[in-house]
Amino acid sequence: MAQIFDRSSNALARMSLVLTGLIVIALGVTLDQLQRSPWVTRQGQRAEQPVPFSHKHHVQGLGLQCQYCHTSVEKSSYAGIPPTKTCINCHAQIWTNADLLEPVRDSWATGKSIVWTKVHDLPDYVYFNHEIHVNKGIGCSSCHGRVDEMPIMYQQNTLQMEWCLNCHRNPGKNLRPTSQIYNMAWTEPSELKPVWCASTPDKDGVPTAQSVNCTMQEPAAGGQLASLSGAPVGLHAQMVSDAGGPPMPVSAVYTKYTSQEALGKFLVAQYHIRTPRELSSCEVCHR
Amino acid sequence: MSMLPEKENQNQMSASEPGQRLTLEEVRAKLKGQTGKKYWRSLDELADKPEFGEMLSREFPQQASEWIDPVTRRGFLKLAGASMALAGVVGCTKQPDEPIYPYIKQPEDLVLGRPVYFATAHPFPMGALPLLVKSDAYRPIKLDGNPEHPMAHGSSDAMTQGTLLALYDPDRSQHILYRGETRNWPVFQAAFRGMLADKKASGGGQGLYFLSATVTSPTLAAQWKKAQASYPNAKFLQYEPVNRDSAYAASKQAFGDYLDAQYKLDQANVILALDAEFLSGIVHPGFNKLAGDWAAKRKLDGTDEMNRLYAVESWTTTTGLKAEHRLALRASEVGPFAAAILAQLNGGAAPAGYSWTDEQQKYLAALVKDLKANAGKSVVIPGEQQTPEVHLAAIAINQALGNAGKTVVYTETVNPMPSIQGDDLKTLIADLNAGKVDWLVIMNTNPVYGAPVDLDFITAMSKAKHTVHLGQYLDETGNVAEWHINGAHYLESWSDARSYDGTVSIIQPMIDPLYGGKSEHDILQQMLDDPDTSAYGAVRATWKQQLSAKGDYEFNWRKALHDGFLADTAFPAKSVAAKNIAVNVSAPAAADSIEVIFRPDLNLYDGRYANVGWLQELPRPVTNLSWDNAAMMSYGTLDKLKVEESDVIEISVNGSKVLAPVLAVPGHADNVITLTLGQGRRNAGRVGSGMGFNAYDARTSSAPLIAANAQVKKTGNKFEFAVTKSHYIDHRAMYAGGDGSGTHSLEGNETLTRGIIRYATLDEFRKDPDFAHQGEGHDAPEPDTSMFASYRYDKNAWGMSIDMNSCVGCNACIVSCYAENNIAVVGRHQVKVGRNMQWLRIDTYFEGDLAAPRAHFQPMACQHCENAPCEQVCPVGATVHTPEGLNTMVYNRCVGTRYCSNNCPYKVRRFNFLLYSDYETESLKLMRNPDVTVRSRGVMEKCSYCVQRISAAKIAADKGNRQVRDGEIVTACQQACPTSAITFGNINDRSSKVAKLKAQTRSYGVLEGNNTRPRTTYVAEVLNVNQELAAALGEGSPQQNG
Amino acid sequence: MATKDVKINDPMRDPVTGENRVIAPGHTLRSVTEKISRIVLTSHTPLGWFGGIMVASGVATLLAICVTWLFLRGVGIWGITQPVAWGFAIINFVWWIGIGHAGTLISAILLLFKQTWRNSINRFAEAMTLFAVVCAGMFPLIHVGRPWLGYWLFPYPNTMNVWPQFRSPLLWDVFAVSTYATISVVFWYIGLVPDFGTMRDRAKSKVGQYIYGMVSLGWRGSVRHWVRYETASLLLAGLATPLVLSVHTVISFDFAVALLPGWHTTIFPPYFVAGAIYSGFAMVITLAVPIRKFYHLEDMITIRHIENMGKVMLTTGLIVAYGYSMEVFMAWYSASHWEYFMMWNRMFGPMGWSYWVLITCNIALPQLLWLRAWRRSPSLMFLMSLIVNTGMWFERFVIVVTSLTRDYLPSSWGTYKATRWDYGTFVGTLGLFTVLFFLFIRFVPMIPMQEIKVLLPQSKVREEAEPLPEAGD
Amino acid sequence: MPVREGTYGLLAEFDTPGELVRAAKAAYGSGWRRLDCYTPYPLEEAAEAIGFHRDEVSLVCLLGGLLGLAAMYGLETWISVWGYPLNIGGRPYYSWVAFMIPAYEWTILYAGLSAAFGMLAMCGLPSLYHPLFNAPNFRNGATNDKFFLCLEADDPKFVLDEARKFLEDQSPVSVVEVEY
Repeated sequence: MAQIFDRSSNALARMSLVLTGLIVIALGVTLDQLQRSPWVTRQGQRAEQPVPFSHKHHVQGLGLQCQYCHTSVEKSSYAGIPPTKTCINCHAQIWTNADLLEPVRDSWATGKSIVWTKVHDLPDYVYFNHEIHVNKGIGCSSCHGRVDEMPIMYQQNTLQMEWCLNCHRNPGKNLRPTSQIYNMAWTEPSELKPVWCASTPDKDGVPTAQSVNCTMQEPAAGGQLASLSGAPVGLHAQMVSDAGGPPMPVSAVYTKYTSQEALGKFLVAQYHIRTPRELSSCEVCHR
Repeated sequence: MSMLPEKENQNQMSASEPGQRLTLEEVRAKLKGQTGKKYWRSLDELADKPEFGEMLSREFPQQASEWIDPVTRRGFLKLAGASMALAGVVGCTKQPDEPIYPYIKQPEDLVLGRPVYFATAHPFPMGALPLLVKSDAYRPIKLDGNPEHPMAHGSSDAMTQGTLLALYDPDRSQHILYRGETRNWPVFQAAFRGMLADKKASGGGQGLYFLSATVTSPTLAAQWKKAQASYPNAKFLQYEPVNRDSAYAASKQAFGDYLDAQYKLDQANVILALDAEFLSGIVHPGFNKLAGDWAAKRKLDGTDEMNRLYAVESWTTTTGLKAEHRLALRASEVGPFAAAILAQLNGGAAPAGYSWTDEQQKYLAALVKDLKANAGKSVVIPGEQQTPEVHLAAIAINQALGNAGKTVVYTETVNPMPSIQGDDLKTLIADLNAGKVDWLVIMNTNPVYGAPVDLDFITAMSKAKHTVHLGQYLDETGNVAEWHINGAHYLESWSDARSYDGTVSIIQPMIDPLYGGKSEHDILQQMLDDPDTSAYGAVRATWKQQLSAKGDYEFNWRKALHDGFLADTAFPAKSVAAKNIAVNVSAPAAADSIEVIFRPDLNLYDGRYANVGWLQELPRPVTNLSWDNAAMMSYGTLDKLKVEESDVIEISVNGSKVLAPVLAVPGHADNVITLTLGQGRRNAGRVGSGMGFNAYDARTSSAPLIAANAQVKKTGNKFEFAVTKSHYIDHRAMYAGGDGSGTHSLEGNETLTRGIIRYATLDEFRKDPDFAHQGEGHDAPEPDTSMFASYRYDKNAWGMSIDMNSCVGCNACIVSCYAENNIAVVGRHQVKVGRNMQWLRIDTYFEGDLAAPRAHFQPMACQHCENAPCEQVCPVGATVHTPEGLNTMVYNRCVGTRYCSNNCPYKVRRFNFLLYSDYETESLKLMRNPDVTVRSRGVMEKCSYCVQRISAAKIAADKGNRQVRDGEIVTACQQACPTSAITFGNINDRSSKVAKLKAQTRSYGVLEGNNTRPRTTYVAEVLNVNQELAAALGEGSPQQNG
Repeated sequence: MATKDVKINDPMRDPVTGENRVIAPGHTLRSVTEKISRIVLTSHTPLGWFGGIMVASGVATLLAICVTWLFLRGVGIWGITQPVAWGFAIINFVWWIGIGHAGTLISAILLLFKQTWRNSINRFAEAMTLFAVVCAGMFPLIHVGRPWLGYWLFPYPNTMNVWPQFRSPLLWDVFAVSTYATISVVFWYIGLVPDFGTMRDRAKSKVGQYIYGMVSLGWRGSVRHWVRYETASLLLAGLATPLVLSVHTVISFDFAVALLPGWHTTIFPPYFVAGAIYSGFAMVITLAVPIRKFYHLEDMITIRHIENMGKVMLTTGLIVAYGYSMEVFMAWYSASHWEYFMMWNRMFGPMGWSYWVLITCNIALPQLLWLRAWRRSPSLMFLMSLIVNTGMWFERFVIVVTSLTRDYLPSSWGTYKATRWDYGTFVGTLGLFTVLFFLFIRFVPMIPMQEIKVLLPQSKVREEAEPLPEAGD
Repeated sequence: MPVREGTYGLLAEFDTPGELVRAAKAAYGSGWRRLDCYTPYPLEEAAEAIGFHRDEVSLVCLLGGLLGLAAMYGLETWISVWGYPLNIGGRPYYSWVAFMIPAYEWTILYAGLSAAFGMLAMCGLPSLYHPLFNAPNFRNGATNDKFFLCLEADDPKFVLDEARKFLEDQSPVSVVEVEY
């Protein structure tokens, strides 16, 4: 009757107990991290595309408007992928022989679609609607990132449910004036970069965007429409003309906002953004 | 064929194919060495062979039905393939890359993601149904009635809804075939035109015969008229097994011309239906308008007057069951009964040889009295499947009462070329047998399947030198024809049609023909001088004159397309007086002889929709029979024939035999067996082939409607029906809660005891408008009867109100829900074990003696209880309440414990026990509503109040900075309902329709005693009972009964 | 008290009190060690064991086949349907869990009540608990529509930001059953540690020494350890007692918290617990009778054990009978139509036969246990145990299935027909249970040696003058 | 840690529990504090004899239970009230009645695990290697039918010969010296 185990076994046994505990914890942490990792979310992955289309070149370089290609972003759940025709509009004249554009010419000639790979791909049971987001002050870059700085398109955010909820639970922190929707360079207001906004009492049936006017340059005393940052861009302009509503009265009173919190609060009220509880209700996204 | 039990089936098969038996070893050998996807594909191919099914029933007798069942088998095979693919990735699934296929040139008016609506019409032999089609990226995804149209007011019906699935049916014929080999259209054109040139040159078309379905298209009639000029001797005949021969024959006799009767139920206080199913679907011409008008006078909205319906009928229909007073009579006695009414009105002699029971006499007396009292404000409607005598009697009674011109007017027929189709067919067969037919062109009809057996159409057809078949399926006729032209669906082609009131609708295609199908216009155009003119051109040509007369043609044409109909094209009433209205009644049949009546199936009609899974699976009204058909009879006849339900019997009529399983139907006339047509197809497609038995096998040309002296023999076999509702007889003694009679329905008795159905007579309602809340357990607990404070729904609060007075149980809502919500078809076997997936069902309860019951129809879907019992028990929170009070089901969160279903007192939840949704068939993908998730295996689902429509409306409202308007959100069921029985809206908005309905005293919640606080409530039924008749018959009032 | 047929010189009977002994006289500390450890440490495995485990494995393979097919195709292969959305799986779950309860009762509650007769049966009763919980725990997992998402029932931080729903009795089940399984394993293992020490010291083979050495954690019998050990055992027993009561209470909540007539009953918790113990003791007898015969353990698992278990069964059976009669009484007394109809349907509806099977097996036949002769006959008790377990299975069948077939809305009444896969899965779990049990009796001392030793007179510290008392009180 | 060398203690073997307890009492009475008894089954008297009266397992168990209770109840409350408040069939967010049940289960779970693992930890288990196992007769008897008293070398009173003498006075079966 002698010892069965070596002296070292005590230490080994205790260590392995501790290790087991640690491994379990580590596994949990790993899985937790893994489910949020780009490996799962595909953040930052540049998918193989038939044509290495550069948003950077077209947006930043050439100054194309988002809507030039994504035409239905304001009126449909689906923003729209441009038909070959949109490419050919210009590329019938320029870069007509570029090898890179062979698939485009091919598509135009044969009538077969250019088969892109979807970059922002939500699961089929998620119903995202572009229309309501852009109409209520969520800018393109809030979700898609600085597309104008992406030579090849990739997914900036996780697009996971917690990411969506992050904003649905506190929409104010991402709201911007609808005139700035397409502004890729929009940053939240600060002391250095304040935003001035004026509002008129809103009317039933008149889109909320029309009762708010914001500018990033200090308006003249008393508020002059003329002093706004040139012609209102994009959505805002279109909506005004669409509805034929009255322009902002000359005597509008502008308030200065120097923080996103304050601006968000103002816009949430003005745009009648639904309450977080309503926005985080399941049927908002799943049907 | 496979109506027979498995054993029988097996014998037949092996008998027909000796030496073809497949053994399990052979199957293994064939599959050997094949792995993965290939393995399953091979299995799939094998599975399509008949021997495979035979092998299975031999090797696995008990499970065979499940394997052979096409839907289940498909599910199994696809699932097996999918699970192989999934094997490695379960747990941490990453989505596969999804490709985008953008347009080359995007159409200008297309906004992807936004549906577009187009008007068109569903051409139907009983009159077209005008439609508004929801189209997503030019794929029609939902059909609904055209709300602007005077006939339908936006409502539709079950079969019309089902035609959407027919469009995308993968089993549709996809090619032109010549003796079974693929050809293209020009080849056919060359052959056909060559023949035409010959015929034109010699004999003026002698030997050229067209056999068409009932013509509803004015353009087709115009085309034929033009063709006739060049081919005076060519013949154009029409035959459909379900036709209007009786009505036409009667009107010809009475008025000397073929006329359609238009009934104005908005003017009628007393209605008598003589075997007329005018509330049961478009099998009755003008259904939507008739049902709508009938229901409008029963809303008790600001009035306490309502109409009264009497029904005399032989089998049990929803129309009869909605009647205040229903009398079950043998079909052959309905005519004499009508003659007796006429006799009492005119003072003429009652039909000889008929004696009426005491009860029938009382009914007759009261009915005549009521009709007389409402002369000019009453109407008698004869059934389409009744004899010409009944129609003639109806014409005469209406005339005698002075109803003609008031509640009934006669107009030109919807069919521009009316004919007695039975005679047409006989002419054709005679000519065929005489060898006179060179070319027989059969268009959109299937006589090989549906012609009377005694005429032996298939033999006669073989005597034609050349046969052409145009049809959407390679059906029984297409299979034997020399040429088969794959037909276009009405959503794929240009045409036109008239609704029953005569209003013209242009049928415009919603989608390019999926398989390049052709229409009857394309065939007839070959005979004209401009044979290359398209159907579009032909239709435009037809209406050019009429539309130009009212101004700019192009503008009017576009307007007609936009509106969906040509305004003011309804037929004007003809001022005609019936002349020859002597009703000749045949001698009565032996009192206890059995007669067989043939009725079109309410889902499949004459069999044309047999491959539409939605319609096959849709439980028939009254019987709740799904997938099959049955020999339907009364409980009395059951006893008399000494058979039991599910027994397979052999019915012999006039020397023809058919095997059919027996189903007892409450209220069915004694000594009558009803057989519904449309089942027992051999070449319907994967869904419809082999389902049920073919009732045409017993239908002869001499007795297409009522066949007397049938012989019935028990075969000893059994057949299990797929019935979606239990039906037990209450054998409980009085002290055990029963009624002691042993003739009542257990479900019916319990339903009334439990306050699920509450109703009163009109008199009782007048005395006590709050009757629905009287009695034990009939009042809801106070809102705060809880330990915990209630939730406050202070913004929108969605709710629904269902008018029990209006619901006629026609099932339109259910099929509409199928289409809107991507509901899966599960197959016969799954329905049989109780796994049908309909989110909405119509509960039918029979009250009183099952020989002569009263029935109640209750549409039942998720009640969206505020205190939902289902939500509380879900362990993962997959079903939750939204701030607007929807009980929302999050499919992607569901793990499938099914606890919610167990805890749902209404049992309205549906579970994907297997993979029911078809993820494989490409054409079905086009049909799906993109706004609704397709549910996979293991997930619970249920009515969502069409949450996708609510969300769309809210987004539109938010965008426009306004509130959602009342009526802006219409649920799919509400939209389809012909009687506006369903109302949806915001109950917090006092002025909304639904809030007003809920404020009515008659409004009650089902099982509200549980404090579930359902958001769907019901408006209790009120029956305008003829008190005198009720007293005479000793019928108790509901308060006494309940 | 002694009756006529009792021979006063029966060695299994205490000559003074006439009570049956817990263990036969004549055992010493060493003989106990020898007898129990020999079963495990022998190199000569009985052929019967091999035969038994082969058969059991075959049956367990059926389970594997059924579960594989289930995962491939979905729960639709079972007979569940609308409205009977729960079927065999839940019945089996409740049945197995119920069986498990006797083990905990014997090891924990009887320990607290100082019922020393439990000592010889508690080890394998507890093993039975574990294996029953294994069989039971499998069902909630496999019965869900999407078993691969079963982890959603646990609260863990996830990218969806969604959590389990704590108002659901099913979630309570998750915590109750997982706690029960964990605590049972721990309790069982802690009980085994000293015995593993003995095995380590008795094992001849190096491998045996090594393995038992590891699992005994180096137990050396220090009295300090023993004191802590006893405290921990008592604490675990004290915890397991409310736990075992709560587990079946929580499982009864699956039904009692629901709205369904026939489920919605406040009497369920006590009667479920009693029923669980009832079936559990029956299963202990089912296992004990053949084992004591096969391994000649009649002197450790004595007639007194069998008889005591018979008494427990009789008592719990009467409690259960009271439960059934209260259901009937309340159906009448409540004047609730739902209750009344439910009861009528249970007795005379289409599924009525199952109710009468249950009454026969659970109430009528077990009255035979009043007979002392019956209780003292191992083979008759074995028969009774099978009857009771059949009855208890049908009790769950009646509750789950019959109630669901006809509930509130008559339109959606339905029926239920189990498929071959249902039967296969159920029989398969019996196989799995048996396999585990065979492994247990082969590799683990099935009777706790240290607890038996305590019962021996030699184990007591005596004053010199005191005479040696007889063993076994 | 350096490997310990030398004598671990002196081990006396007894045949009956009575002899052991007597010896242990004597040893304790004569001032031995670092000593231990080894028995094949729990022998309370021996523990009493060497002055081991109470242990802290109960306290650990209580603390564990409280932790479990707080953890689960807190988790439930946080999830339902703050984490993702959802309207579940009209039930309040803070449904304390329902929350009690998982909290109760976790109380037991944590308490049980704490008791079991706490006990093992306090006993210093696992200790697969132990000097006592070096004694030739220890493993044969301690887990079977023999009773041991060990006077440990750590005791300040420990002088090998005196200790041996002391033990031999207690009429053991044998006395052996146990090496580390």
